[in-house]
Amino acid sequence: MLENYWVLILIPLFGFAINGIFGRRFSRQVIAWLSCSTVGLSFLICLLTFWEFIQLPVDKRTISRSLFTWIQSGNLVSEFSFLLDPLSMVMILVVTGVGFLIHVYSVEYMAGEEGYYRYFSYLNLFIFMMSVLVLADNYLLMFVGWEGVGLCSYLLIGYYFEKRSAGDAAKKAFIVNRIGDVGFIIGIFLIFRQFESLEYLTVFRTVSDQFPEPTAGFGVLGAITLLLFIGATGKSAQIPLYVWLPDAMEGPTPVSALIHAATMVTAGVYMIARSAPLYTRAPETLFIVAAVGISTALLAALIAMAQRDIKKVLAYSTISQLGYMFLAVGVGAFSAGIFHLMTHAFFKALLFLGSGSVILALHHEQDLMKMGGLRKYLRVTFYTMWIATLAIAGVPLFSGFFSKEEILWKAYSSPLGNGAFWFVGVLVAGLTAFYMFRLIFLVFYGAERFEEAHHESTPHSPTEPSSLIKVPFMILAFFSIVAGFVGLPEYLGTNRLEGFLAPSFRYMPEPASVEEHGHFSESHLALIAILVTFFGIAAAYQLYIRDRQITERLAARFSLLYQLIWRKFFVDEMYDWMLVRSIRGFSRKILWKSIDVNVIDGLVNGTASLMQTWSHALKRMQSGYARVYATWILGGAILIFLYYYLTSF
Amino acid sequence: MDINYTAVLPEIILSLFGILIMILIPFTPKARQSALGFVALFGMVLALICVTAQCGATGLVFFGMIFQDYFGQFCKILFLFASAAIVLVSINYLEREKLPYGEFFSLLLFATVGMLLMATSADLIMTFLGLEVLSISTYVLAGFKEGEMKSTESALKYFLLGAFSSGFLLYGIAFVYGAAGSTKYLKIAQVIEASENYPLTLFLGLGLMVVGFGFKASLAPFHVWTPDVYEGAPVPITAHLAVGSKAAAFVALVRVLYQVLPELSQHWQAILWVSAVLTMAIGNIAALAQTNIKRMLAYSSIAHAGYLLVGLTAHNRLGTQSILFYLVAYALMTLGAFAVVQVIGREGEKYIGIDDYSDLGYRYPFLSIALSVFLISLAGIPATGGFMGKLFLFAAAMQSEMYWLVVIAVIASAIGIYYYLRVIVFMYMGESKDEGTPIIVPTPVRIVIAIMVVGTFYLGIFPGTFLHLASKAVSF
Amino acid sequence: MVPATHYLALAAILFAIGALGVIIRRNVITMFMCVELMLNAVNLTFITFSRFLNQVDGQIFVFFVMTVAAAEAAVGLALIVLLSRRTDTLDVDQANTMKW
Amino acid sequence: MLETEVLLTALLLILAAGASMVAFVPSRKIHLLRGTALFFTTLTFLCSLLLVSHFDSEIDTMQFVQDISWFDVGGLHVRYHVGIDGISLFLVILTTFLVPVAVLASWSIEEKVKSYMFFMLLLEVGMIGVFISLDLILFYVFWEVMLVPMYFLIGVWGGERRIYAAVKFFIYTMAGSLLMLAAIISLYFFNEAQNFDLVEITQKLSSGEIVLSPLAERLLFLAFFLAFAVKVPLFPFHTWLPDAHVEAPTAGSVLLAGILLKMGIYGLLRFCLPMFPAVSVQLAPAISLLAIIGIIYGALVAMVQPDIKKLVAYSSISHLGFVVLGIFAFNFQSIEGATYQMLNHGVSTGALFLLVGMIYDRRHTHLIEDFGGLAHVMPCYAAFFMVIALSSIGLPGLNGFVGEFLILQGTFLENAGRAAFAASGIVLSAVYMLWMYQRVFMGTLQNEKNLALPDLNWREILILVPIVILALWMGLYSSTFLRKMDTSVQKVVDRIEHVREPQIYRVEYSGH
Repeated sequence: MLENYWVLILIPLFGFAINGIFGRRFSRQVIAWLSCSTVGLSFLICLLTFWEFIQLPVDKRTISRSLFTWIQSGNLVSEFSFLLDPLSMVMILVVTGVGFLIHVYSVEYMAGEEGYYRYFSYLNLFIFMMSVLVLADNYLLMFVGWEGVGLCSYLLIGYYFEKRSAGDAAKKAFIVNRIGDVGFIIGIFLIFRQFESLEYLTVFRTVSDQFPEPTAGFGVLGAITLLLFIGATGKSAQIPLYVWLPDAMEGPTPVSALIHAATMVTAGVYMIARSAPLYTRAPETLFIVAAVGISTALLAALIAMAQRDIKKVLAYSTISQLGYMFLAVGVGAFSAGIFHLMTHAFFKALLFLGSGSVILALHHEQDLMKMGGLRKYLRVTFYTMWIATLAIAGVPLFSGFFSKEEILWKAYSSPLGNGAFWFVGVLVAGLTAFYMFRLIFLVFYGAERFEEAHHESTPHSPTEPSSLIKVPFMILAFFSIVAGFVGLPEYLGTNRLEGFLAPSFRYMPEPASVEEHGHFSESHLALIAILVTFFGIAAAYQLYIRDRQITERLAARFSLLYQLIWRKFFVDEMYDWMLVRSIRGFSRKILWKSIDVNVIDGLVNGTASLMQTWSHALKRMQSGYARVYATWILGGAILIFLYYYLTSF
Repeated sequence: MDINYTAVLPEIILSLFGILIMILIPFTPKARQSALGFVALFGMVLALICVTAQCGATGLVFFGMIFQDYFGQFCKILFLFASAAIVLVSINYLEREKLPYGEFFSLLLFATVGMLLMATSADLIMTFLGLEVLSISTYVLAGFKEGEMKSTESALKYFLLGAFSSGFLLYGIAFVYGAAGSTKYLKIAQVIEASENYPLTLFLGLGLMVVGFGFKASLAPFHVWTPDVYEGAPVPITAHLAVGSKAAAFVALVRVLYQVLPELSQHWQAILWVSAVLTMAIGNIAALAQTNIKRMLAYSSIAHAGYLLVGLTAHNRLGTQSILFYLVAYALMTLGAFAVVQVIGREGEKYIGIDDYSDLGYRYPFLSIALSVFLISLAGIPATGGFMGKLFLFAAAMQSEMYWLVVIAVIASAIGIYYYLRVIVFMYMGESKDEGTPIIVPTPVRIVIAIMVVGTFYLGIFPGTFLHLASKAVSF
Repeated sequence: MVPATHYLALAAILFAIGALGVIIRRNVITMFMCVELMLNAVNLTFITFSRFLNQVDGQIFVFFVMTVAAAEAAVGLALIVLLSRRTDTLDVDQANTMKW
Repeated sequence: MLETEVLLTALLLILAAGASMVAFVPSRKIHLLRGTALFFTTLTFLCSLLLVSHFDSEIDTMQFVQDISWFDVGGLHVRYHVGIDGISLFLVILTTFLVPVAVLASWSIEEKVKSYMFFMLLLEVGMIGVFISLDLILFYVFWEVMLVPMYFLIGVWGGERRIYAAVKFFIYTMAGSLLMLAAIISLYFFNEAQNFDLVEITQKLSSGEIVLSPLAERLLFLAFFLAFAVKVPLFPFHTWLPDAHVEAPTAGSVLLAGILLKMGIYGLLRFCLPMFPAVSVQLAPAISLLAIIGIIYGALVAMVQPDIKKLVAYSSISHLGFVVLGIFAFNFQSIEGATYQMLNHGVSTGALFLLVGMIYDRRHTHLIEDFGGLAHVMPCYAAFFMVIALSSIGLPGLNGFVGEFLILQGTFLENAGRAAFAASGIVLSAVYMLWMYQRVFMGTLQNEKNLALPDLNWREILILVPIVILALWMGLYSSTFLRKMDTSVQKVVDRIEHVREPQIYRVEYSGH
């Protein structure tokens, strides 16, 4: 399998093509089988590859495989070729694994929808594009996957295209992503200009020759890395380009789970980890990355606290968690970032799937205030979501705990980190625990508020989905618990993941003399974080189980603050007003109606009408009187006479 | 320097046929009068044969009054050909408009004689006589529809202004005579070449002659009569004025300027340069606003005189050559266009507004396609003779390094495209209109139009043949 | 002996009078007469040159001019008759249906 | 063994034969007329494929050359000199490919089919002629000849304001190109051998046998440039394009966008750059500025258009801005990318117009507000539209990306700022395209007239499938095309480098 691992990429493409072209004629079963089996097969190949991969000696764990030359122009070459190394191995496992589970989940979840074939072909295409993204061995091919997943995201967000909001959200997602992509592509240009290659290994080798040590000041590497990071902020929904992700929840819930939580949105983190040899040489950019990451984490967590839509809460939570990942890579802890990426994939996917079955059970009700008391009806969902919430909140021994602690510790201890990062990180951990438990409490505990809204349309009580849909829950829940053990902190054991990923971060600069700064040990800091987390949980319990009135009083008391958070700091409105409306208005009123129609075309038509005017003037000269004509002739003769008379002297 | 009648045989034949037709008029039954047209045609064919037979002969004949050379022969063939086409077009026209045949054809023959004389004359007297023979015949022809005010007005204006400008020409000739002591082309040229500085009278003579010829060739500012006269005259005569009379004037001008006064070239180039610019500008711009197709074509013919003038101003071999080539192309497309206009005009020339051409495209495909071809050629779009002609004219000017003149010419022809296209717009893209009387296309006209279409394309695609002939003709 | 310039000047004046006459007068016949005057001025010029150059060419030319003028007169008068028949006047400005 | 040098002429002859066949078919036999036109255009396409297979990508001179005297009199030597190189090869193929497609898309033309098909064939003659002519006069002849059928196609079969559009199109382009004619003639007199041979003149200009004064060179360049800029169309010479596109019938728009606009670019590549490299370099900043303005301006104006066709038309202005930018970056990648992007634009914008035409046939409108929710009734159509729209906005994996990327990469190497500004076009293109897509296809069906629209029929699918395949092929395996261009592009680049070296030196010198 190791030789031909690339077939795993193509199989979903095949599924996409067949379903996409002929799907309309197929029965739902055929579509579902075809789609799931292709991704399943991919996952199987992936597992086999992984099995063979880990048996290789560590220094052989970089396998590149070229299929054909994609673009070649002069010295610019971009092969259609793939690179399997520990980093991409982890990513592809997550992508195909979670992808497969979500395919299976979708079979049932989407059963009632029109355009079943459309959904599954898009999903297959997504798996293909995501595989290309993570397995590409050069920046340009990564960009293919990068934009490709953006496309799939667009298509899937707009899946319910008859809804205007879905169309808007899809478009917004694509365009905001494209803004980031411009940064990315300019970064690629710069990479090529600097290194004359786009292939990762060549670029890294060159960069380690050119810059053996981290550069001081903001040089070309700073520019490259910053541009790439702009791309990452788009795809991974960071400030300032995060605005598309909450809206992206218009898509079907499994899509949110797969694309907007587990895989695609983490592409930015992956890209930065992939480019670690560049980033580690540009400390200024890394600081920006970390700062943007932690600010995003905080902002999104704050917003998440007040959201009423279950999926929006999860969306902001995703943004916040992505912020953590950027914090990790920003302080140079690339494997910590990837670690969190992986655990997050499991528990966030699980949370979304759980919310999906809640939504389904309540007939597409997403308002948290119209839920409650569901634990009786949705047992499996209830337990698995509890697990996932514990994981995301960072309760010890759940996967999220290990990955988050790793990040917080690195944020504090790394040469690039500092106490402030750690402090905000811990604060966000508390907020996370709060809003996640708020969600759990509002959904599963308390009074059943859904009947009021649905008593006519839902004669019978909410029900769990069938067994097929439960399988992914179980599996994801299992991993949400255990995935953390691959990366135990030092005080508990060894970080296997870090060791496994190490070959991917080979071309790092020589680390400056390792000086541990700070005065606290990892375990102490972890303890503080755990306390903060529990405080968050307790606060949620207090507010949403014990005494619901407090929330309202608080909201009334701090209404300004509450409004600010509830309206998401007015960022969307600001963007809309500053960019969308003004540009549209400018284009219509000034560029089109004034400049194009009046000025430029006016000049053209003006010339024409000027000619007509002259023509009429000349026509008038043709008065029809023979005597006037004779005057013309005489005048001409006199002019000629004058000319000769004057020139002859 | 003997009389050598054979050299002037074509002129003699034409004159005799003209007289013959006059004699025949009373003896021909009313219904058969159209046969006179074929008599005229026969005369022209005979003359054409004579000219062809003489091709290659060179020298001065008829007491040194007439040149025998390629240039003259080329022009003669062109004129005879154009006149023959007009005869063919006229036969049915005269029948339709109920006009007398005999007088028309004999006058046309006399006019042709005048044109031939202008093309070959070697003496200013002969040139003047040729011009007058041509003019007096066409004055009458222009007013041939005596029942119509427009025709009369046209003739009267043409006559008054023609005579007026003849006066200038004649005065010019007188001054040249006074300055050079002779009216013979070669003699004058010799005198000028020998003299060191030129008397003012010579320049005055040159200038006044330009006025005279410029009037006939409708060069600005002596073009003013053109639209009115063209509009009023019967269509075949308009065609004759636009093609024959203008070509003859140009040919005579070429001879006078290139053969008699080449030494003064820098003195006349300046005038012609200005006149060319004015002519092209006025012709093209004024045509934009026209609604009558005859009048529009009149302005168009002014514009084309401007292009010809560009070649004339260049004063080089290529220029002469391209003038000849362009005259051929211009004759083809203009005659063709007027032939179509004549047919579409129907009885009494009622349908000569451009909007009368609405939607003709699909009802009369032959006429419309033909007219489109002529208009496209007039506009100077490639693959037609009009383009090639313009190309050569502009090339000639470029060779004489008159870049700005070429640029102006180019801009002028860009403006010109609009009014030619407008007719096509009406024909193919306009709203359908009241159909009016059905159009009948008589066979002779059909033949003429077909020949013109083929010729226009031939010149555009294989310009080599005529260019070759023209290049031979340049060697005076 | 009177110098040539005198004759020429006289001719020029006559020519100018003729030309201005064509422009100023509205009566067709007067206009036509003015044209004739112009031609005669030219004739005078020819004869002057002929005389001072001691040649006959110019004088011959004059005969041709006179002939042509006669022919023109014939055609011209016929046209004038046509005009007067149509408009009942000899005012040339009446012949103004075609313009612009 | 096939006599390859007659191939190019054979293409023209086949079409001429087709045109005369059409002329002789009675005008009421509509199907026969369509069939004849389709047959001959397809035949031409198949023959043109021979060009690809016989093309030798190693040779840097013209291939399939045929050089006969056309007329040679009185000092005027004009030759029938045709041939192609790597740059024109695919433009010819694109032409022969798009015309049958356009013919097939013209089934909805019910009136005056005969003259329509005749003009189509004539148009193709003109278009191929432009790309293969190596004699300046021959080039000019084809260049203008092609205007006539296009003029009729727009004027007779076009929309409501067709006459205005047709006349504007004709006069605008003609006015631009007449100055080129003047320039061509004067070049002729600069050439000692006194002929119009492009290859020879270019060669002599570069070897210094023909020396132009700086002023003359600049004026000649501008004369050529103006003609091409109008055709491209480069901002601010673009206003004829939206009108012409909106009013033209589907096939007319397809060919206008697909081929005619490419002629301007082709002219820049074939004439301006090799003949006047020094002026090209001097004026490159200004021209690039216009190109960038065009990119952004075209996209912004496209965004607010209420009419799909107009939107696509303005998007063309934006896209071609990229191409011009690439050409005037004088870099191997940028020029090769520009050449490639010409093909891409031909395919994707051509296809967009086809798609708009298909909906126009059904609804007789192309106003965006008349639609909405079309994906419900026409899913197949919506899918094709999506693919083509994505190809147009340069999604990687489809054709548009490769060209755009190479152009921007090359431009970046030349001048990073230009590339950065131009790259904003990438975002804007997504904005206008997706916004339009949303308004047309997404949402609910609101207009009653759209309720029962039939989805694509087989003929339409047959038109679109090859295009989509081509878009994928060009996007995924560009080597098929790029390798054939390499040598020719290198030649152009070398020509520029030749005059640029001293300049670079000077810049460095002044920097010290």
